[in-house]
Amino acid sequence: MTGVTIFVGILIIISAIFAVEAKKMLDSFIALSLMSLLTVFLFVIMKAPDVAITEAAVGAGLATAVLVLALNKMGGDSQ
Amino acid sequence: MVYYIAFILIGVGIYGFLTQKNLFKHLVSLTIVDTAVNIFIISLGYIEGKEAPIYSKYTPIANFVDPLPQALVLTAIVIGVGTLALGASLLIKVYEKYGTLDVEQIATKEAEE
Amino acid sequence: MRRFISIVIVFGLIMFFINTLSLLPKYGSVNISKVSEAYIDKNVNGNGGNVKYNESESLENGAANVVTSIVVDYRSFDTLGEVTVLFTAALGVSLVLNGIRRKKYGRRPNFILRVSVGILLPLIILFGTYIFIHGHLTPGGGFPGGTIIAAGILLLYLSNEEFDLSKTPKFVEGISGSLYIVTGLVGLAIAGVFLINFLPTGIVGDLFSAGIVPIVYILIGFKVGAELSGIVADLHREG
Amino acid sequence: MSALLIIIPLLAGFLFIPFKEKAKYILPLVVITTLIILLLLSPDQTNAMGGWKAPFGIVLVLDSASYYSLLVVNIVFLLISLMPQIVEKGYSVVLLILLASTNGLVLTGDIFNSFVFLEITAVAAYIIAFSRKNPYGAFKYLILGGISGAFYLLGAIYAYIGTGSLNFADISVNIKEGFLPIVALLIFIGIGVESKIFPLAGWVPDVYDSGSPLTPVILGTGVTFTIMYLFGRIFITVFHGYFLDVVFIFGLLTIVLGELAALRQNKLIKALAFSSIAQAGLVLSTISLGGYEAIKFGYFHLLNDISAKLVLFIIAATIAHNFTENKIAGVSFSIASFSLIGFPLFAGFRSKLLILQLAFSKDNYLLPAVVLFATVIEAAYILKWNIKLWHSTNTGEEKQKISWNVNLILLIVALLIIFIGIFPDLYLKMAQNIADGLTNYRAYVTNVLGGM
Repeated sequence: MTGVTIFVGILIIISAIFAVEAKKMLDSFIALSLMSLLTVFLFVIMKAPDVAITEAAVGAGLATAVLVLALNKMGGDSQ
Repeated sequence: MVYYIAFILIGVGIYGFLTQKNLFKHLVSLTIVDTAVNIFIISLGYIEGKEAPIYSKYTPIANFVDPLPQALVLTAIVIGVGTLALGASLLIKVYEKYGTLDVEQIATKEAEE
Repeated sequence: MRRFISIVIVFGLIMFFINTLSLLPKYGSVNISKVSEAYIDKNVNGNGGNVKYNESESLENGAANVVTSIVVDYRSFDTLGEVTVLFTAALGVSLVLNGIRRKKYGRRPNFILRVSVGILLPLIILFGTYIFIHGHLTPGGGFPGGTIIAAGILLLYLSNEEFDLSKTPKFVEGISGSLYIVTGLVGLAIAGVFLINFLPTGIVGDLFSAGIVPIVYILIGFKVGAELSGIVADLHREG
Repeated sequence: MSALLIIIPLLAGFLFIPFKEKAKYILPLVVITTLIILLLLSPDQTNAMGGWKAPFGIVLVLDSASYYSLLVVNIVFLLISLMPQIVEKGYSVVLLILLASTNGLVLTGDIFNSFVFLEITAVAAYIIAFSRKNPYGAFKYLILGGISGAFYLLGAIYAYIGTGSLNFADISVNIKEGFLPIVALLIFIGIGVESKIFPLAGWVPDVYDSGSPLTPVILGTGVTFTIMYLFGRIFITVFHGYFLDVVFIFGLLTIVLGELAALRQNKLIKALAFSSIAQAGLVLSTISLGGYEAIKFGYFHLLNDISAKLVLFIIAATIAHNFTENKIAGVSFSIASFSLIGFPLFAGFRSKLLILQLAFSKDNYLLPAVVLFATVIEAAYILKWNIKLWHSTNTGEEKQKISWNVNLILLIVALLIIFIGIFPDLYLKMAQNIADGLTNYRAYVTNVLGGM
């Protein structure tokens, strides 16, 4: 299990770095969503199903939706 | 192990906050820091070989990881999304007022006023 | 230059945290704290211990999901605060975005989206409801359940440009939030303690068990669903 | 029963959310109700929420410190609720929530619960910071507050690992060796943003200059007091004065930099915002001198500061054009500003004098030097602003009138400042009670955990 944990962890860090450094906002949000999804996986490995399901619904789903809606209101990725 | 992941993620979040000029990225960094803290807290409750803290057919008697950190993280996640939504709506207003989300451009516009 | 200084700061921060590792227990071999021990054995008031699924009866807390029993019973006051954070945030979103008019989309929503939402929406709502009704037995509960319902509402917004909830979320969240507090106040009236679990707790694992826990979690589900739907609705106006 | 102080405003907030415009009528009633309940309660009681006893559940602790802090905070809210003109449309519900959360923050005896209330306070504060179209300041505040909140949470979780519980009393007794410095540092960063300490106070001037008088008034008085109470509760009652040396240094830096920045401002409200930072630094560094007297005088000065700031911020945000047309407000402003400098006969003089005497008696010359330096700078810009405002001939285009009830309240507070300057006993008694409650570790622990 440790191998999987490390692999997921590295993926999380990579997607976080991508979310921070991405040039386009939408890419950044997608990377953030990906990070959340991978975190869900990590939570499942660590035997926290309650947290995992909440993170999946809230962190990966709704948070991204909120960000994208806000971005849409500013006229997309133009800036 | 997971500790290191959480610490590096906190670092990535703070780094993004310090270097990025787009305000949206600040919000993204904040979310990353929140997630990192959540991972850290959950990892502090994990015990190898034990099960998820739910009494069920498969675990009829207690053989559980620490449930309290999980309860705390549940709270923290919801607080995080509340802050995120409020931040996003503030950003819409920032964009409406200044026409940009770049920190430096906003600073020059502020100075002009 | 800025980048370099930031890297130095971040590096220092990470080093600080890594230094604290010597104090922390090794990953995977944490000791369960005395508080969690009591929560798991449902033994805070000293008459629990050795809980067994489908057998133990009338414990101080009857929720099979220990995390739920902490969130909605042992540390219910935190959850009230947490719901309030979300409530305040939703209120803030509506205050901040106040005055933005709703604009119509330039083009009509996709046909596939419209049709599939009609099929999916009842399922999504049903799933969300299932999750928060079974919060005390299975993983999940009011927060994810409410969020799933809010996601359904978001789909409705995306598929139907005429759709508007207007003030419904505000009423639902106001009423469910008040009922949460009223549940607590009933405990205050009966036993003199706010938020006390005053109903019989039943057998661990039954649907009708755990006293006020499922009731409160359903209220939280409605409240969270309404709050997040409110946030989505406010953010979606104008489009 | 102390839970009612949190529940009633919260319930009112929930009920009035669909009609948030109407909530302004209920706000004064709710605040008066909480004040009456508070006066009916007797100090020295703990309430276990849900009936779960101390280290397991959440307890609300009402001792002399929290009792008098609640009194101060609720009176501040009462004064603000009696001035509905300064509350923006629809913001009364936010104030109700803020009242609930500040009361909760003062009452709670649990570190994670205090994090939750801190977040409610913070979210309400972000909204208030936005008040009149000030999104950028509010956003900056939100990001800083969010990150510091994460640090607070980390501190709480380290305390949990080091103690096995989240209860303040339990942490103060049972924390394992080595955890204290980490927890203290993380918590200090965690409340650094709200308590306006030096490297984390950058948001203050942007936020206070929101254009609405509500923002600086509520954040600079009620919320500041609550956070300072929380600081005392954690660093004095829980950590027994550990880490205060570091806070002292940061406090001094905050004073110096805050005053220097205030001098350079050409906008009154920004100058006052920096002055507010500096005063927070002074309070923190006084408390950090250590010992009962220091804590007492620190809170005494805090009380003086928030009384003065209440008057100054309202006037600065509404009629800061000239005083010749608003003589009563002008007089109140001058009184409050003289108190801020520490002019003899005004309240601020009393507290600064006591602080200086105390520092000398402890052979600490650093604090007096900094305080005197700060006072000179403060006098310079306060006098400059007084002269400017009394002699300004520029009537300006926007003539804002100040209504009679605001004027009356400002005058009452100003008279109170003079009264305290002559008979300081009223405030000193309060500060003494707060210091009593904070320093009486043993009573706190037995109160919460029962006989140990």
